[in-house]
Amino acid sequence: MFQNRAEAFALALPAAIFAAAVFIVPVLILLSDGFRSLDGGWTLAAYGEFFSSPLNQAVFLRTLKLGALVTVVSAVIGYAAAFSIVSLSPAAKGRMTGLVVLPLMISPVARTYAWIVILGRTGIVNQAFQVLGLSEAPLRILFSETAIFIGLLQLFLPLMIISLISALENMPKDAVPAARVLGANWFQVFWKVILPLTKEGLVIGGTLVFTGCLTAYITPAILGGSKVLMLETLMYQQVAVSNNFVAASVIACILIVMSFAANLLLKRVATARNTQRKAAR
Amino acid sequence: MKTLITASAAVLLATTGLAQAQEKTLTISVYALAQDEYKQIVYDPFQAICGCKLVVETGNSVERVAKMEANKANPVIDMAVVSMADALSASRKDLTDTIDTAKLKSFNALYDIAKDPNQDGKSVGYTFYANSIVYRSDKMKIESWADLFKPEYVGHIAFPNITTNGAAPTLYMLGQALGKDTPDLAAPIATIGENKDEIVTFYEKSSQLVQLMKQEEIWAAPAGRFAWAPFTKLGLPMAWATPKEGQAGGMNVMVVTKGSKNRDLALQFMDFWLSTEIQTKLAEKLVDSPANSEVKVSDEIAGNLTFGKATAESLKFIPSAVALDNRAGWIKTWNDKVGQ
Amino acid sequence: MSDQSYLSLEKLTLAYGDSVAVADLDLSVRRGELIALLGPSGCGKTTTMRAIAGLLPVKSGNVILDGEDMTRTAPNKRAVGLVFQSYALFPHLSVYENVAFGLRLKGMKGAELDSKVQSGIASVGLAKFADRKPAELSGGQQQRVALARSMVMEPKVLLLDEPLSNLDARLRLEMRTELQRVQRETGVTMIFVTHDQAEALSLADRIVVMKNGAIEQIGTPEDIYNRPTSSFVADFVGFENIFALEGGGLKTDNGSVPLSVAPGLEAPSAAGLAWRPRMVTLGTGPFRGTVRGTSFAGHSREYLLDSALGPIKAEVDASEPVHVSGSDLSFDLPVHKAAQLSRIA
Amino acid sequence: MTARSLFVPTTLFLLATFLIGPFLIIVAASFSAGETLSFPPQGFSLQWILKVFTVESFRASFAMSMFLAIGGTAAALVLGIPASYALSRYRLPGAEIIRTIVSAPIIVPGIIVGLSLLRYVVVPFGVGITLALFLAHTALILPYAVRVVSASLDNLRSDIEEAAVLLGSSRLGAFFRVVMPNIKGGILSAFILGFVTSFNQVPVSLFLSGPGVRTLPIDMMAYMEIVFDPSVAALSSLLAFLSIGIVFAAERFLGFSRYV
Repeated sequence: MFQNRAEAFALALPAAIFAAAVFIVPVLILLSDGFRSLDGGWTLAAYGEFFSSPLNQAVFLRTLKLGALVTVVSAVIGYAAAFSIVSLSPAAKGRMTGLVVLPLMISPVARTYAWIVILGRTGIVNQAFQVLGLSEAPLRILFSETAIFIGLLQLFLPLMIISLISALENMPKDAVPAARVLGANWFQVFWKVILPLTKEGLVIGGTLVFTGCLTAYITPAILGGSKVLMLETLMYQQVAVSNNFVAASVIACILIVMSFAANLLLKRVATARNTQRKAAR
Repeated sequence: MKTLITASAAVLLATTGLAQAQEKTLTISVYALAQDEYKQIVYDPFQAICGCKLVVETGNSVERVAKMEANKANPVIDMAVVSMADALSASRKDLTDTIDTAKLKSFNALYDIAKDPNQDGKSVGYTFYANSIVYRSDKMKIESWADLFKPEYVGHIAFPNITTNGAAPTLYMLGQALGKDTPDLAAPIATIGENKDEIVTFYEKSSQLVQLMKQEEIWAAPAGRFAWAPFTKLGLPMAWATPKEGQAGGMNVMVVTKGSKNRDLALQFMDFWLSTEIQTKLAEKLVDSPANSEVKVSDEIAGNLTFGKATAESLKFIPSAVALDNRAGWIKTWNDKVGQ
Repeated sequence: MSDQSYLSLEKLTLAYGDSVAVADLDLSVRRGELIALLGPSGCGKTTTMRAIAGLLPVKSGNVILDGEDMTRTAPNKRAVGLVFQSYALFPHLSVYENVAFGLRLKGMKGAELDSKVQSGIASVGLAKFADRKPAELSGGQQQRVALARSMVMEPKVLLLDEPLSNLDARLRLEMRTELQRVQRETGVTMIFVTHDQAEALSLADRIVVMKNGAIEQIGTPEDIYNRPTSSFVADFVGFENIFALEGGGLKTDNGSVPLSVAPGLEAPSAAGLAWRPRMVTLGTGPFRGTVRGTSFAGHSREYLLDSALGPIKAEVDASEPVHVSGSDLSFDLPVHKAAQLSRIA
Repeated sequence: MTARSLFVPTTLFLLATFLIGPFLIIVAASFSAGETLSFPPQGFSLQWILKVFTVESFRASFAMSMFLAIGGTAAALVLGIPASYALSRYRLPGAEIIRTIVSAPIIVPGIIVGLSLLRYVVVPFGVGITLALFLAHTALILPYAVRVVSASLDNLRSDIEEAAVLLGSSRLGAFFRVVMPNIKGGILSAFILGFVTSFNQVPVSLFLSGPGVRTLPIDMMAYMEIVFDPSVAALSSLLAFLSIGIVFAAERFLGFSRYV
């Protein structure tokens, strides 16, 4: 019954054509702009120019650094959180999962906005630090990489936790007890059993978090401002303020390449561990 | 499912229906400041007079000019208010038209500097303002632009980002204070660069400053006088500095988009806005300092504005051409010294 | 049209994309017959069944049902019922609505619909469960719903895909009886697909053994069980000792071994011979073998022998003397008991 | 033993604080009697909640965002359901390519989507901003629609459609009679996910704003930059409760989280 290819294409093509027309084609044209020279030929000059600016270098490295940092930290917290949640009774687990998903439903504008109040010099964090005697004068956290880091982490941690929860739940129930019986300590259990068995969830979560950091605009815009630019805010500035569409195209290309590269890299890491284990057998 | 589609169709109809209800529409592009007051004093009365619909786009000056350029072939905006320098930039890009000042009844009442700020006949000033420093008088004392960079203050200031209208005048005055006022602004930008880690932020819109001030994130920031009023409502001891180097001038001007289909309506609107009556009302609400010399206000109001002929003449304006020709260089220097 | 070929498949060729699954298949089914399509997975039996239902387009050849060429007829116009292996009940509908589904589409309603549905449900003994959803039923109950759902449509042919494979042993017996009862009472022509020879032997009027997209043998259960005509069928029904004949002897890896034909009997002219383990005589005979392994199976004992013929499986009554592993003994493969194979794979 | 038994509650408490804390602060701030956004709130009042409804631009941009979220999601489903069906039921040559094309908008930063649409669709073809926003939001929701609907189609046996056809239903009839009722939970989940994604979307809409045409989050960001009273907090809380309410109801009645 499901043999007819013409039928299948008729069903699938409208969506594909739509996505291609309003999305892929315009984006490809935009990307190609970055490779055009004035006389219409192809050139990498715009890329050379882009990376020759110390500002752009700094922004590029910062974006990479924050993206990687948020991904790693969210993985660490994500495992702790996912373990804890999976260990709960089904009802509590449902409620806790709901609580993790909840922030995803709230406007990122509102969520980021809250950090201004929390991280400010007179905000809760500084008040607490002073009450606890951790710092004498209020610390300046807003408009720093730290602020962006915190904002991004809060924004994307739920994606990691959700991915890890489903990975942990799909793990064979006997794997951990079996490893314990064989004499592995908790660290070894994590490293040798849980990590390999949940790596797919980790890869999915990691990709979501990292690409999320690359695509987030609001958080760096509000918490970093023009003092701490990231690629996405820099791109906005290039377009909105400088009208420099070539630079915007270069940034767009870098962002897309980074997010695809992250995806591939994480997949590669996952399969590499897999083949290692297979070879060891 | 079905109801959702119906509902969205209804919303779609409602939005398009709204647009079709009145055929004459004037689309203007303005700063986002004080829109409630503008609506009450300028937009609503004008809509009543012209029987047309006013559509308002807001944003900062540079961004809106960038957008006008993007839509050059098919202009959306009929009339815009932008900074002096941006007006020249727009005129150089052939985005604006010569203004028929004969249709502006109050034109002759304008201060001279507002009549044709860029000497190209394509803009008319509607407000000018002093650029100085707003600060917490209980925390500091500002007598010179250079005081901002005192070690005990610098961790508590916000500075306008290079992309804003406020940056150049501020840097220019800072250059004067440093005794190095070359048009490339190299010395003041270098000073900012040395202090970039200390400075709280580089703001994009002066309206952001109020929140930062309220939260004690900052104690001082260079700002335009138009932004002053909200600070007075914070309940904090706030002061407007009168640095010994003087205050830089800034002016916002009106332009008409080239190819606008509603040019007469745009001129009618500009005439209305520039009239003594409207300029007086805007001044009384501390929205804009009047460019119309016939406006009379109380001393208290005047004290909160950039008011009067003497003030107008004392302000140090950076010529638009200088600003435009150097802008790329400033941004490059800034990015190299401050941005990274 | 004749009752001899109520349903006939003529030179039927079926393919998934470019890979041919069934080639040039011919089959005639009589009205009211119960046919089993038997074969290992991938032999084309399910494919053939789906083509009869119209779920798979026919590449070439014809499907003729009740005198009408159905080859290009859409599946919803064929009057062919199918009970899926997984039952394919509609999860969102109650038992009642599942059974009523097809009747409603026919435009039946009111009391007529209700009585038809009720009797359909009752006939499979599920009257009490009419309001339940499929998920609330056991596997056996689900299957009976699927059967009722197809049967109320009064199909010309009822197809069943592995009808017993998802059931446990007890339910299997119950269902087997149920199917036979339905067939007896309604006289519907039934074709069922199975990979289990016991199932086919116990249920079917005729068995069609399939292999690699072609029919290997058609026959009654007795034919298939006792007289397999090919080494494939022989193996399938438990003839575990299979030999090709070569120059009047059994072909082995080390050349031909002459057969001992009992006096008065003709030497076989077939392509090969096959014996069930039961048919092998131990203790006497012309061949010698070494016991390699033995296992006790209650009423009998099985032996695996190494011999010049290759490995031989034998089964004797448990009451016979025991031969321990490693012991040497003589055995016989009686030719008169052997199945005569016309094809050796 | 003690260390381990403390681990779970401590982790969960810290997690909840980190994830939900900021939201609670926003909620608290919306009921503040003070003039600016601050915490702890100064007094209690409903003035900011009430003010939200009087800000005209919020009403217009709310209507716009509603239209985009509902219309865009509906359009994405109209395109996405057949595509998901084709991808999950047929062995389609190039299925992976189609899947990649359809889900690409999720990987590419929204700001790029908005900019390319502005530059190469809106400006050259004179497409209105509203239509451009509608197209952009539809493209953006499409990956979610395809993902969620595919997942529920994959969980549904395909032979029930064959069963329906053999019982006399047409192909299309089988889809509506036995497929749709069984994936309606998935479709509703996709709808909610799409709605929330679209409604909260900023980067795509960033460049796609015109005079009088603005989505609510963009309007909120603009308003926030000008006015620092707690009305944005109030609006955020209202919207959050709206989303949470919808999600809660969906979870309650349909088990929404199974599909996300």
